[in-house]
Amino acid sequence: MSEQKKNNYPKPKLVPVPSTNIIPERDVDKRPILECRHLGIDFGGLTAVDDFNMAIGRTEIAGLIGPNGAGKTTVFNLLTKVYQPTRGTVMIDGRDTAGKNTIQVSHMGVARTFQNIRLFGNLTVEENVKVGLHEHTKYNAVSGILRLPSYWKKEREAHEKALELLSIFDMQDMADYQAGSLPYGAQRRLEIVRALATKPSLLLLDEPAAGMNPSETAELMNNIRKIRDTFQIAIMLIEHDMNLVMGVCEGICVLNFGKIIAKGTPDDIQANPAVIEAYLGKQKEG
Amino acid sequence: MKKFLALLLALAMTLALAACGGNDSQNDNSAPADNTQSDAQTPGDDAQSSGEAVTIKIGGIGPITGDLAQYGTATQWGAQIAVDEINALNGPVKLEYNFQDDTGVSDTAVSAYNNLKDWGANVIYGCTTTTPCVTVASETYADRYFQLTPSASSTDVTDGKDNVFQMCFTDPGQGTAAANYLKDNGLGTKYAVIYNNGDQYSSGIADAFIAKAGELGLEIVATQTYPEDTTTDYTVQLNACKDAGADLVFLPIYYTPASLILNQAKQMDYAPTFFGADGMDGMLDMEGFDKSLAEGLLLMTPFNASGTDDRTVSFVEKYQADHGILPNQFAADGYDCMYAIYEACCQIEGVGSMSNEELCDALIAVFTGGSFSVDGLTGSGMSWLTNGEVSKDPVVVKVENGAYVTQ
Amino acid sequence: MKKKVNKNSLNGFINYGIVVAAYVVIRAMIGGGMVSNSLQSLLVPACCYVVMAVSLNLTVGILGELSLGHAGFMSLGAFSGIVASIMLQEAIPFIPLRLAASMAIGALAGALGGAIVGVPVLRLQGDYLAIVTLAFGQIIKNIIMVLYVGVDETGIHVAASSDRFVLADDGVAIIKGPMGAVGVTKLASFTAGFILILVTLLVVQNLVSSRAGRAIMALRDNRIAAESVGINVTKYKLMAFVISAALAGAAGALFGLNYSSTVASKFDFNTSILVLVFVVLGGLGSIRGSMIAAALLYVLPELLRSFDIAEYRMLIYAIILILVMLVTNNPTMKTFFGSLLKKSKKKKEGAGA
Amino acid sequence: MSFLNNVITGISLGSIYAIIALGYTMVYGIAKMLNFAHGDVIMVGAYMAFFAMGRFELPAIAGVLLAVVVCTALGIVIERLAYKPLRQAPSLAVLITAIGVSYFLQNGAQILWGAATKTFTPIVNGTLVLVPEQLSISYVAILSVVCCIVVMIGLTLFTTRTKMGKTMRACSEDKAAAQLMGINVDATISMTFAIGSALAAIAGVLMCSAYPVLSPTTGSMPGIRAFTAAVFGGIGSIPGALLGGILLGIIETFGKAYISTDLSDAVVFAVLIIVLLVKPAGLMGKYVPEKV
Repeated sequence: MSEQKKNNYPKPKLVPVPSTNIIPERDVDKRPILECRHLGIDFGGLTAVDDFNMAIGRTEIAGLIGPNGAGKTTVFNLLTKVYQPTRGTVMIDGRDTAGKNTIQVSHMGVARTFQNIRLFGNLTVEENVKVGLHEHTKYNAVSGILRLPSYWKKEREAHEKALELLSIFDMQDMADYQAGSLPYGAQRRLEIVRALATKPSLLLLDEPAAGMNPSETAELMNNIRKIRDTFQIAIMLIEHDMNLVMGVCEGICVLNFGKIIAKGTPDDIQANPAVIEAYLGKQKEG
Repeated sequence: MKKFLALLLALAMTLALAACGGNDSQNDNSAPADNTQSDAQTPGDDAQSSGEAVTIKIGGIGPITGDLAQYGTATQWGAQIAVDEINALNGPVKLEYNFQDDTGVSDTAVSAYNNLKDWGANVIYGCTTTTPCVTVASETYADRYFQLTPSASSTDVTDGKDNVFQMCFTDPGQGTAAANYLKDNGLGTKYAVIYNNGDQYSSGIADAFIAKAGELGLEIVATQTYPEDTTTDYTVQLNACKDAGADLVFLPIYYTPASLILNQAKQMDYAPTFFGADGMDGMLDMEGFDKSLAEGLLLMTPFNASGTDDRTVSFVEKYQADHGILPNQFAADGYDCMYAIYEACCQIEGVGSMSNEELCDALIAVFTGGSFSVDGLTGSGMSWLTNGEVSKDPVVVKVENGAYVTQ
Repeated sequence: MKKKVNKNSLNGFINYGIVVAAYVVIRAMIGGGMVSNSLQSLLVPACCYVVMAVSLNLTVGILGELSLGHAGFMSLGAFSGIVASIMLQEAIPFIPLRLAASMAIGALAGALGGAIVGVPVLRLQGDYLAIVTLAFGQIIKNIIMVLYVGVDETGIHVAASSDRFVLADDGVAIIKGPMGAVGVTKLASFTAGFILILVTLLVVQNLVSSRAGRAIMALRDNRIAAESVGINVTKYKLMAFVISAALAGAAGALFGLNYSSTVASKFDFNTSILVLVFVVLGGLGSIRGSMIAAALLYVLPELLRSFDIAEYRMLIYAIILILVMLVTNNPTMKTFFGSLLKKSKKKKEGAGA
Repeated sequence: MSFLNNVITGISLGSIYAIIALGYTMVYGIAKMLNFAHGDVIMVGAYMAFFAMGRFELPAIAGVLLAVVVCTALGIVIERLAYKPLRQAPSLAVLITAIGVSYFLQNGAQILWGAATKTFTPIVNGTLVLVPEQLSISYVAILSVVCCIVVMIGLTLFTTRTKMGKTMRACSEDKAAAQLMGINVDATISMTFAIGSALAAIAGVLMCSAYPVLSPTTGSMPGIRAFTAAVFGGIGSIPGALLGGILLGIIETFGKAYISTDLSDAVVFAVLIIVLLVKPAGLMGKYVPEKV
């Protein structure tokens, strides 16, 4: 597989890479789950993201931070192919995603949550999770309509799996509630469960702690770690809550005006003058 | 959601109850809404016992709302005048008249028909338009009701149904008559046809005309169609006729689209002779119509509202007094229908004690008996063939100085 | 704040129960001679419209795409069903079976139409999609209007104009262009309508509570999120469209076989709108609502006949339509009528006690 | 020559579609609702002009004025009674209400004014002969094309230059934000309906001058065609409505002339579908992807 892939690469031309990619030591023997090279997108004349390079290890929790409008969500949209990149490549588990769409990328193992929550509001909590399980509880529509044995078997599996996943956030009791009527925090958690149901190898969380109080945030931090440990997956998150980012992330990438201005461990980032300037500068403007 | 359904249910139930009540009051001499006995119902049995006039219930069907409402209301109102006149005669038979809306659509027409059955109708008058009439005719055939339509002219209406009769010419009959008339009178050299191919009436006449013209050796240089009567632009069709050099354009269509065609022909300086069928009647009475557009127009119509005979004059006066507009051929056909039914019923012995089925057979026997003929507004000495077709002389009129002149 | 939804299959069983109960009651009433002719003649078309409404609800309520051409599928079903019923006259002499086969062929024709219109659906959204469905309905109507279909010993003949339409002497013309289908043997019955409703309920309800149905509803609620969890938008949109169209086709076949003649212009924009009105009044996504609204509203104009208001009939219908929309959708009026309803309920309870 | 004739016919027909579509697109663009009753407001406008000019023999300008005044009032009343209470309701509820209003106007008109078709007196008569016997163009067609262009320019200037127009655009972009900026959204939408209905009156007079028949259902089919034209051009786009209308007229005419008069409807709608497949937001509409 990997050999075949190698043959497809054009003859290497060596170019300078502006930043070094860092991943946790424990993952270094394995192929990174995500690798972005020179990723960039223009909207009309405006360059929203440019020369974005990043690698994430297979079990890493990575953070993407930056002032408002820095292009963080755009990066997520590029990774999940909501937008097709203008330049650069995104490799998921060593496989190029060029020409793929959101659905295919999802099948490759990328799942995400959204900054402005996007649940299936009219469905129940359990159904939301079951939609996430779509690719993993397969039976065809005819057996669904005719209620053939495969329907009952797979539906039971899906039901059990959904409750199991919901129990991560202790939400199994809410299974029959309408998703749109849940309180805000529960909706955010449900979105994470739904994403996990797709059995991702990379989970992208867009401001998971937005609107949560400190105790909820602390719980979320534990849960993020728990998810990584249980499922052995990589997590990348966008967050404004610095306590959460510094507390949970192993590698952090700082974005400003669509470009990476710093990369490193939480300690590196906190000491980085460029980062401080970007944040303070923003505060001045605001 | 639940509240809405509750409301709707309540509304429907109120209406249903009220509906039953309405039926009762209209229909006090028969069991309310009792379908099982409707066949055994006899016309005016209460009258029978007291030795007075027999009442025949006539159930009319036609579009009185929607696109075709103008035709339906004409047949409704025309018949109403006749009913009033007949009842004022104090003859042996009186008519009770109920007209139901079919919006020009088959399934609604069937509902209307069944509603009339519930009302206790003895004879069905209608439908105004062909499409619903074909459907209703097969219902009346199965149920054995006598049906007389004022204006549904397709042969499909009467085809294979001995109980259905027409007051108007059949479509093929008109098409053939038109071709014959043109040939006999040497009108035109190159012919064109513009017709509505989405309409049974129009394409029925056009097909027969084209076939007959072929037989007679009339040269048809252009055949143009349009899909529905709501079409507003006919310039392309007219251009095609003009480019083909047609000097006589046959328009087997209703008067509303025809008025547009005349208008647009004038705008493009195209002035052939226009020749229309009976659906064209009514054009001159359209409010605001510029009669000069129709100057020289020939059309086949059985009815001339500017006729001077007493009956026509009195009919036109009454119609205008009631509705403010001149009656057209549809209204006149409706009027004649009532008289045809009345006169046929008068000839039947013991009409008051007959079931609908017996009445139907008796009426068929009278209509096809050979000696029965009716004088009406749309013809004198009208009689019927066994296939339900009317036999009366086609009259061709020409518009001169804004009025019909019989040719 | 939190709303618990009772999404178990009980809901679906209640719907079956309503249909069966309605059927039994109406049958009993007919047996007892309590149903007028006009109401009886409405039973089959009402069944057809119930199926139309439930199937349109699959597109509009469950998939969440506005369709203004649902009557087009009904038309396809009606005419192919009629043709099939005549072609199968000798092969299947048993009438119920022939009717079922004709309806199945109507459903197939509808499904085919659904697939054809479904392809543009994949690229378009909202009102642009609505106009494509409208356009499709018009195209179907226009094409059937000029179509001539007949059978003779050499097989089936199809032509686009009367002069090219030649049949052998023993041939039967089935569809004659603008005249539509004339001389159709009426095969439809109330029982067939009842069974079709049950089948429709089975298909739609089971679909909704299965994997595919969840995917369809997920698309409606949030397309982007559905894509992000790997739901194949194309496949499920198409699936919903095709199933909806197939059911409409079956309903069309039943409708066509209920009258001795049928014309293409019957299945026009107004019919599509009529069905849409049923769906919206019954509540988007509510299958029971669609059923009840379709049955009641189809009968309503006919009930209005009984009053001596012939020319006001459609005007009253329009006013009822507007008022119902206002009452069910305007917050102030909703609470007002809600309280009225409650009051009357209390009164009734009081009276009962 | 027949080609040129067809072009002229197409443009004349298209200009009528266009002027109706302009009103349609105006209301859609701002109120974001498909006003299916628009065609019936046109019908009412035409009846008003008919009564003024035909029955009371007032000059054409008085007829047009009466039509505009009555339709504007009617538009405001309809909006106030039927649409305003549904401002927060789902768009389909409003759509059904609009259909109810459409039925109401049609049947109301029939009861008030009768079902019989009336012949409209055109506000201008005659044709301009370009090539004698072969090529001519009616003054009504010229007038409606001119009206379309004037209305289009007027509406464009109104929405871009005036304060009222800018508030309308603000409401169309984001009602909630406009409200926060102190714009009276309700009043703005009412105003939009008033303008849309006034345009409908003008469209009614022009349409019935070009095709002088008038019945209670006169407005419904052109209403659907105009809706098609508006979508064709990109709904909400003012120049798009003009372009869409004219193109629709030309396609319809060419379809009739060169393909088949039988299938003209099918041709028009097939072209529409193809255009939408290539340009999913219509010819001049902007495709706005949903923000993630």
